[in-house]
Amino acid sequence: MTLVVATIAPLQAIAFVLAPLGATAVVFTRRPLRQIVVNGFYGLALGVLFFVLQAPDVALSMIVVGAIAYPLVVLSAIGRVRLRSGGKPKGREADGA
Amino acid sequence: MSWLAPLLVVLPLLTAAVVAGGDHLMPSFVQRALGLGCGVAVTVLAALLMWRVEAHGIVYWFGGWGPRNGFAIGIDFNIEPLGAGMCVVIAAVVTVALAYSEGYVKGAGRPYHALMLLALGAMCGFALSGDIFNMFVWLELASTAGYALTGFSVRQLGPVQGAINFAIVNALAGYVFATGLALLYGRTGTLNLAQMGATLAGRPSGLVIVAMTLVFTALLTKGACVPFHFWAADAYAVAPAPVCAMFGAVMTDLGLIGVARLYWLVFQAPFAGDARTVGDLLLAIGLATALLGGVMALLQRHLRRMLAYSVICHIGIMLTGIALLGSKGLAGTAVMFVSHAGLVAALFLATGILMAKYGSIDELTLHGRARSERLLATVWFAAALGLVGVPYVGVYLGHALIDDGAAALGRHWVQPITWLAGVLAGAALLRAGARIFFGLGGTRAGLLGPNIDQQPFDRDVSHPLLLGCAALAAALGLSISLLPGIAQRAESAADSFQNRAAWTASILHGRPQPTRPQLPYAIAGSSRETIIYSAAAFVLVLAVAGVSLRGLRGRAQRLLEPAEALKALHSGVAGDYILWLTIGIATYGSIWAFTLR
Amino acid sequence: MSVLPYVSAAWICAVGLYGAITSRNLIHLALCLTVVQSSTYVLLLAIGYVNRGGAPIFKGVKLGTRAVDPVVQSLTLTDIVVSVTVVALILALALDAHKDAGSVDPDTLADVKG
Amino acid sequence: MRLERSRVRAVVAVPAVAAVGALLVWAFVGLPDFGHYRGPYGFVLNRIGVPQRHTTNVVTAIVFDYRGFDTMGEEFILFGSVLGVVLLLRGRARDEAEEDLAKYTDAVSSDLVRVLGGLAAGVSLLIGLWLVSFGFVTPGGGFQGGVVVAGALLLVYAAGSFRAWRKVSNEEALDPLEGIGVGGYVIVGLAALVSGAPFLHNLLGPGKSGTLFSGGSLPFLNWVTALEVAAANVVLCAQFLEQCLAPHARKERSNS
Repeated sequence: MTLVVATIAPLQAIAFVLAPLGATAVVFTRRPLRQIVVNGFYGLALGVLFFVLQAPDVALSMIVVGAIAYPLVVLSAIGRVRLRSGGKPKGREADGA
Repeated sequence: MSWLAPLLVVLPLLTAAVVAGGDHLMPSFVQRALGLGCGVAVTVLAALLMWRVEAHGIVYWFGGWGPRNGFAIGIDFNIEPLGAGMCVVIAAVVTVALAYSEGYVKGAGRPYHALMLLALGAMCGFALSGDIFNMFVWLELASTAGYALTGFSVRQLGPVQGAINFAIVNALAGYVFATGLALLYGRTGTLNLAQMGATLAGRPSGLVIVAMTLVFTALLTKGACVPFHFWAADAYAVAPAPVCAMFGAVMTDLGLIGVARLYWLVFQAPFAGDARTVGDLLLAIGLATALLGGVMALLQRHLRRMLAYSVICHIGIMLTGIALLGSKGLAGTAVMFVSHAGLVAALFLATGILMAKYGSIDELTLHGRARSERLLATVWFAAALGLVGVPYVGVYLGHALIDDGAAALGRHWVQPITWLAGVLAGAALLRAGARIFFGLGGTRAGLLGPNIDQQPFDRDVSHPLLLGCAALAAALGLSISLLPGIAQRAESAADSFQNRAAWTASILHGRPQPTRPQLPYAIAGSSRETIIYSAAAFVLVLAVAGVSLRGLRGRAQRLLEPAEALKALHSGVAGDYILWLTIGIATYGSIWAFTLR
Repeated sequence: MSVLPYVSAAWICAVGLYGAITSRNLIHLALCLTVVQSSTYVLLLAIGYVNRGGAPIFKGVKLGTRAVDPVVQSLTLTDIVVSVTVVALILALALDAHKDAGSVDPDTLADVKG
Repeated sequence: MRLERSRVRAVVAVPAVAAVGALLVWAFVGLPDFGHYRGPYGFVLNRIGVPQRHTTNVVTAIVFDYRGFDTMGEEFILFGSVLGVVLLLRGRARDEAEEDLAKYTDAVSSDLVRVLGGLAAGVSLLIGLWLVSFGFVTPGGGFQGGVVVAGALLLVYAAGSFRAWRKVSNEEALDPLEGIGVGGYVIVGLAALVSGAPFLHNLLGPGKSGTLFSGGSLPFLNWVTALEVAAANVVLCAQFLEQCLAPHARKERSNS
């Protein structure tokens, strides 16, 4: 790989650093409820990244999916799991032990 | 007649849309009839298509977007006898499964039929497609339908767990495929397989090695090869019988045709000088898969898990046929695929009958309880012996062709291993049959572990229909080896399948495929080696079944420890399976990285 | 450095895989799978990017203007749909499992053994 | 024993994942440098897309025309997963949930919230429809617009009217809509086949570039996709929400 410095715009560089950081945060947030919030930010970071990569269509999809589809489905699932576990010790699994 | 090709995919998909969308508008029997009719129609259309391309293959461009100045801008189907033949088998198996469902899962309602049809269309699309991203789309559609079909009709934990492992591992395999595809696209700037091969010809690189590792790993995961096979037994153990029949008979084998098509259209080009290096790793994976499947089958008492491992065993043998990288081996795989599909479907359908009638599919629980089932016993033993490959029965012809391919390559040691693996799986099935239908052996067996039977579902079942479906599938599978002319046709089709130059010319430059001569309708003879191996396999399978029926005694009991360890590896934990997938990618990738450079 | 995009994609893939392997909660696992898949979006779009290229939308722009690769974008769109469907199905299965076993921990659920 | 196993897994995972990462990095070295992609597929389409198809958004031209067959498969993946979720979640607890939900009362009783929510729902519906209709001119299209339309319908729920939501997410209405969505795509393709052209051939002329009438069959495919995506998302969310709400409803009833 030839050394091509500064062919990558600063904005892109920031987005390319933010995305893996976001991914790491999503993975290591073990409590689903917090994870879905973090995942929302990760989706946003990806949306920005796709936008600076000149892919507005994809950015739009990513934001739409990350902001509407994932949170809704996951939140309902978490709600369901919590509710059924109630106050029993099993409840901690809903939050990710 | 090339317009037949899109219909194989589109017809089932449209029917699924109508069946599911019109749920509240039409009575249930109309929906079921539509599904069944669609299955029959696709079978007939696929057979017509296969007949049409017997003389020479054709290329179909969707949307009329043919290549411009030798560059592909659209999506194409490469239609040749092997892919079209696979579509015939897929459609036939799905049709039989749907007919069987009439007597088995009556109350399942519309999503069931619609999902079976989606799987049918997706599998046909995958078998014909000549575009890597299009293959990915069909693979994902087939899997999506599969996840739901596995998990449904489920009233207890086991099934859901099996479906979850199936979904997680296969979804990951899909992403692995997508990563490999992205690498190839970045390197070649095309998604068309033939174009990719043309661009990569003579230019191997680290990227191509890794991309090949990723796409093959993904396909071998869908095909349940070692060490990506773990999900298969969990999933098959829990799906309803007709769904299992579809999975075991055709869906698992999709991975194999994917490997074959990608190898001969794409990766043969950059690794032309190192073909054996690529092939040898696949050969090793194939043999390991076959042996592991055989051994694990012997260690099961749950009939569907046993059958799942028997499927894994034969997938390994078929991968071996492909890995020989010659037309004999590929032809053997194709012929074995056809007979295996019939036999395995019959066995899975038979377990459904046992489940419905006796409320269990556990070998020891059912001990001697099905003594009165003469017909079912006949189907069971015939299909099990067919899977071993007694001379001129069942998978015999496939074995014979693979033997020839191995001999032509000078690898005579491959033959006994493939036969032995088949013997182990067959012995397990014969042992189970002897216990269940004749009441032989004891009701306890230390080797097999505890009962993990599920609770039976209440269903009103129609036995003659179920038995008829199973018998039909078995008869088809048993008779393939005696079908006149099939060996010659499979070989000539395999020959043209592997002719990258001709395909590239006809895909990118519109040249017609070379016309193949008319072949005779004759029953192929087989080599002396094959006849000896086959006869020995027949004797050996009875011996192994007998020994395992009696149980191990004395010093032979030392064999139990490694068997237990092997079983413990199949833990049922999704994380373990993902880890195995990761280790597999790393191992195979590094082996190729060191040997192919 | 021009390697940053690819390193970024590799990292996302690796970290997602690690999370999926070590996950003790199916809901968490499903989101880890989407992280693994998001590495393919980043990879595809990074591959198709062209320096100083515009979006492949030619409204009010002269034809032949330098633009990034549109194919990777359409592939990514399909990929995103696939990932939504997989998450939905795995969560549905996880809910089923929870109904039966009161747990969404794959290690506790591992009841099917070979 | 169990705990130990998961710890072993976490330790073994590190080298395995690292090895896969190393393989990936090795592969990436063979890619063209970032920003120096050489094509040619995408660039060929960039050049011929607008003159041939008269859609100014080349991505949409690819999604619905050059690679329209892939998109058909993608629609069916979505369709299949919704069927699957319905099969899995509905099959089990249908009756129990039905009965409970029928008695579920609206949680939000403030009229202001309802009016605002309704307003927001209307605005997002318009945005969604706008995204769908201009998708082949500017960014957006059937998929993005469809999700936003579904989101708009979900706002009806968020605004507190569960009963109104139940009306919107009525499966007797949604199933046929979904069927028309995916089936319509196939039928547009079959129309070409019947007329003697290849499947999914763009039958209608390319139209005037940059307007709503550009792209021949593209608008049809775009709208059926939007229909399928919107209906699928509503069904999907409805299934999960009902899973979440049914026990709530039961609790509420036993409390009162």
